Amino acid sequence: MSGAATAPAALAAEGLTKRFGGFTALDGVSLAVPEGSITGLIGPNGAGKSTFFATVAGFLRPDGGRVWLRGQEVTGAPPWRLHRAGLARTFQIPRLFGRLTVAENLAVAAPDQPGERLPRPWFARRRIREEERALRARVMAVLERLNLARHADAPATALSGGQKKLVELGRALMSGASLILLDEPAAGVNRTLLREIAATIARLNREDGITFLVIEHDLDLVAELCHPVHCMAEGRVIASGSMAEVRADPTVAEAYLGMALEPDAS
Amino acid sequence: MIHSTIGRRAALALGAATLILPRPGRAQGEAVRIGAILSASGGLAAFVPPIRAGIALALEEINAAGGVLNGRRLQLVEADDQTNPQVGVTVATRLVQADNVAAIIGPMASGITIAVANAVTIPAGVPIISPSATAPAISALQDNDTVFRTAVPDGLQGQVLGRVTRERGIERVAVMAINNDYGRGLSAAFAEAFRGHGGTVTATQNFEENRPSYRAELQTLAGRGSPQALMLVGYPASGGNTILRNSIENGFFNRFVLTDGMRDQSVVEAVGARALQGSFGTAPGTAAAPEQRRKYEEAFRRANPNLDPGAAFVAQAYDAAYVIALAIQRAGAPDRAAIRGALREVANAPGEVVGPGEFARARDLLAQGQAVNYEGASGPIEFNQQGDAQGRIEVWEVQDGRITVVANLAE
Amino acid sequence: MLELLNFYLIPGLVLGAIYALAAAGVSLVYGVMRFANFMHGDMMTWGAYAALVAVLALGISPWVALPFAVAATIPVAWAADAAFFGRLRRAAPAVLLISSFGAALMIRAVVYFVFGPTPQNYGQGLVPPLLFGEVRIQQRHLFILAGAALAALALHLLLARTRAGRAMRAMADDPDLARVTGVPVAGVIRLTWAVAAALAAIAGTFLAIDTELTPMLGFNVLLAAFAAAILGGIGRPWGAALGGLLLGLAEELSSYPFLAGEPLLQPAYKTAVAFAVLVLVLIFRPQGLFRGMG
Amino acid sequence: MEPFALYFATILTLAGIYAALTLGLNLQWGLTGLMNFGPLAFVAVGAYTSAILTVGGSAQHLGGFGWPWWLAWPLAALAGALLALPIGAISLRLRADYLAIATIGIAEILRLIVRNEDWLTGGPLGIPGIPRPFEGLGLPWGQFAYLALVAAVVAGLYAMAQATARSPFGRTLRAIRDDEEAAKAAGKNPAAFRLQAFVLGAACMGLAGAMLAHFFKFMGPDALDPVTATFLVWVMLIAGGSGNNLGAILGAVAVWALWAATDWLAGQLPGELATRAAYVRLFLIGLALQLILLYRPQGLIGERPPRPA
Repeated sequence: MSGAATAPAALAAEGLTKRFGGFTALDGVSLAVPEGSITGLIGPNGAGKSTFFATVAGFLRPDGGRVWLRGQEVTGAPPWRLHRAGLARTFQIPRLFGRLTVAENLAVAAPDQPGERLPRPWFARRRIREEERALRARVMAVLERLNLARHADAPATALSGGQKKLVELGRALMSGASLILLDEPAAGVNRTLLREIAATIARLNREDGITFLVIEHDLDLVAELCHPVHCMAEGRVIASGSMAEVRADPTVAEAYLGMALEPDAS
Repeated sequence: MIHSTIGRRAALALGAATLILPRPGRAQGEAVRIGAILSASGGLAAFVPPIRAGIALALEEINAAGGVLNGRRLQLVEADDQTNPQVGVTVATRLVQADNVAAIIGPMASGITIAVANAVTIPAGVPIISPSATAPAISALQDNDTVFRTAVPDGLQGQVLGRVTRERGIERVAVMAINNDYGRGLSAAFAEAFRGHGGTVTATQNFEENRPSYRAELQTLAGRGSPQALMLVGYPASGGNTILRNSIENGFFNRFVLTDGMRDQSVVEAVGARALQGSFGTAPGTAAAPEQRRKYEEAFRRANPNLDPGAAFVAQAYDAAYVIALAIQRAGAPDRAAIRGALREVANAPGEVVGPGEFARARDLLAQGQAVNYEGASGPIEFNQQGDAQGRIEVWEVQDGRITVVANLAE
Repeated sequence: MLELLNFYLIPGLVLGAIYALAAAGVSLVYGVMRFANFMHGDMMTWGAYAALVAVLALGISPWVALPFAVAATIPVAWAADAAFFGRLRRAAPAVLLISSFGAALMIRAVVYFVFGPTPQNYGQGLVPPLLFGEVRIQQRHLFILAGAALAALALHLLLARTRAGRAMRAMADDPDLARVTGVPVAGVIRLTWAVAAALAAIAGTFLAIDTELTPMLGFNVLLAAFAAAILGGIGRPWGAALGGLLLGLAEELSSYPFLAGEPLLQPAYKTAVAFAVLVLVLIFRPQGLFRGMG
Repeated sequence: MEPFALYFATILTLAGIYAALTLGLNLQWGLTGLMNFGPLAFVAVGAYTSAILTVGGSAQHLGGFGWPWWLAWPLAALAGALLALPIGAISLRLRADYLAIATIGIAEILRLIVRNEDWLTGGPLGIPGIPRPFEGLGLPWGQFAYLALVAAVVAGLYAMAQATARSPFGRTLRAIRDDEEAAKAAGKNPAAFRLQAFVLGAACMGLAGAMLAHFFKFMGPDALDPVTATFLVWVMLIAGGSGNNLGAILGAVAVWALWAATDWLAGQLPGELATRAAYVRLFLIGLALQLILLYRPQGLIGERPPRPA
């Protein structure tokens, strides 16, 4: 995959295949996420986008194909290994830790916490308290950026749907990930918050150099944020390129046919 | 007195409050408390109703005769050990430390007796008399002379059963024993005696309680060494009846050598008189002189028309209550150490023989400074050095649908 | 070989048939209501004692008393659901499991209180086995096998052929979907309890006919029933029944002297067979052996 | 006065031993969501380990090492942990209720082993003569000293459990309990964390088993009763408030006091009624559990609402 001159892609998949019983959810998917990009992943419902996320991020074991993270092969690695290697993801429907506060939700995602290793919590309590203070500062900084600081000590269940999306993003940021997979960041989010989320993604990409792979149905948002864009249907990548190119592709239109051409009219 | 008792109960329920309440004074004439630890629930529960009735009968007779020590009544404080040694220790602690009993009847099971003795009653110096703990291991307890039993140890029963079985012309038996201290101990004693008299144990199986079927075990036993009879150690409730039914229905065995655990009329009713015709067994206990036994049985039937005075360990429990009462009388106070010291004096020869229902006479004899020798419903009750009753073993048969005692043997 | 048939296979089948009935009930409740019902064993006990009351009061045989057992057990299940499980429907399965354990203790306490701890029986006495050549089988064992087969057939017809049965299966497949597609949830749950209670009462009475009545009768076989239900893939009554048969056979055969006259496993460890099978299945095939067959 | 003080010492000692059990179960269930329905197994392993290491020689079972209790108890905890390791490694991926059934199965198998392997455990006869620490002090003080020892152990376990629950480790456990997939997305390996919590809880139970055996001075298969060694522990934790270590201790003390009080009240009833009382008590315990689940599912003290680290 890695050419001699160009830097390796942040994420690359080749021939990725995943079957559930008799159903083939991913049918040899090959695509690359260039380093530093915000890459879009579109396609009708059931195209296999979320399965692709889950398989790439180690939540599902692929039945075939390979995955590289910055030129390193990581096929079949468990999620926590990929997390340490700088890959984080969010879920289509936000999954928060319901009985933890917003701040704790973020704190959990910090990698390599010495206080997570027994028996240190019993003996090195002062050290851990200091580490926790530092962690709290980092958590608050991330919450500030996401405009959630005032909710830091609220239970996670008290937030709105859009805010939960932001907490998931915050969790990904806490991991220090340089590549974040976002699963429908705009779904079910109101107009104002949507602008805010889009702006945040763009800023994180610009200022912090974080690479994004974004599944999104809001094609206007994709057009605004993402380059390149891949379109999947029935477990395959059917088109790649700029949003304009992908939109112009007749196979894409065909794939979306019968799907009432996506709710980009909202 | 009632007030003081209620005060104590409330205090106990309130927890630590008791620590600051003054202990009520012991008025003259206050009841003397006797503890009983019975397995009212759990594996041995089926034995308990007649045993409790036996103890109650003894205490009623004694109280009706004017009680002990110048008119003090005996009051029974009962506890349920749930056939679990831990619970046994807990309730024994309660009896000894909260209810302040003078002596304890029970526990029933050997394992629980050992646990209770070691953890509670030996350190506290409380005398306990078990009517039914038959494991030989109890004799070996370092008990500071606090542990007694009116039950006859399994060693003796096993010896007698081994000899009797051989005398009845049986040369080869298969052994099936319940997998607990009782089953293991008694079957081992039997096997030793049986072999000693020239018999052969063809095979031995320990069985688990409450299985739906024992056919596989029985088939294994029946198939090896062509045994003439099945020696079964168990309880009716915990698989004994099922084993008999399985054996008879499938023709594995038609003759059974049984022990005290199965000496229960309910066995005959469950399995049928005809099928058990010719089967026999042993049991400790009714080695009593006939007139003592008769007095006890009549009194028991009057008080409990629906219960069997001959059921396992009932007479032993009755006798335990009697010797405790006599020892209290002899000791002159419900003092634990003094009771311990007096137990042998009232139970063993020499002395004027007294029996069931004769508490008033015994008390008068003691008042006159005479020695008494209690000969009870279960036997002469002579405690040896280890506190074991030197009992006799009865041999019983099923005759015309009734359990009938055919012989009374010593050693 | 005849020994194997007479004393291992036939008892194994009978035990397996009883396990199968018990496991089918456990599995059904699990499928529809999604929790491990620890009350099931004590419902078996309850049914067996209800049959005893009918036997003693009316002087009938325990086979004839089966309808009484069923009729007496269904209200208990309904009452427990109305008082406890129904109010915990949204709680975690663990909470329901604990609640069902509490209900089990309550039923057992009532049985102990009323009937005492002493074992009882239906007073059938001893019946010599029927002989078919060298094959010997107890009449009651034939009845139990036939009765279990009939009960299984009735369960199959109910689930496969009736609207109510299809609604139960729909609930088992996807409770949320069933709810939104207008399955009468409350009615299905009541029916499920009724069927489970009937299966429990029949299994309990059969077990008591083959052995004796004790207040621990049902609880003693509950874990085996769970093992069978999981073996068959929990939530699928047919798999559970098959699992029960297999488990009964495995338990009895485990002590067959396959190896030079020595039992394969000491009979003392026979009860462990069910648990060991259970643990192994949970570890290696938690979806059950018969996926896709149910 | 003295007998009552002694009786309370006994009740408190047992409550303390149960508190060690509920603390262990709280680590597994309250903090991690692991439904261990076989505390019995770990109690048994701890009890027998300590018993075998401390008793004198006997032909009936393994023994004769004559170790002091303070050497044997840590090994009892270790034995509980070692038993938990394979069980946890293979069965922690199961759903909560499957794990419950699997752990019951394992506990039952262990009970059969204890009953049948005489060379190791003495079989049905059990192991008598287990020394109780401080017994040499005589009756009132020896028993108070043992109570103090148990209380010290429970205090230590409580401090450990609190430190665990409040640390980042505990936070991650709670996160895994709330949503396993999300925990994976946050970079955690749920199986590794669960296994540690399971093993830690099992070690507490092993230690509780040792304290129990030395208190009763006896260990036998009949003492391993699922109702008292497993079910009662669950009732205590749920009544006290799972997820809260203080609640776990409070539940143990309150339920045990109630248990002892009902036993004592039953003993005051005349003859036949006393037997029945045992069943009434069984009924009431079942009912009390239902009422707690229905009306106070969080227990006496529930899990604290989240608070800043």
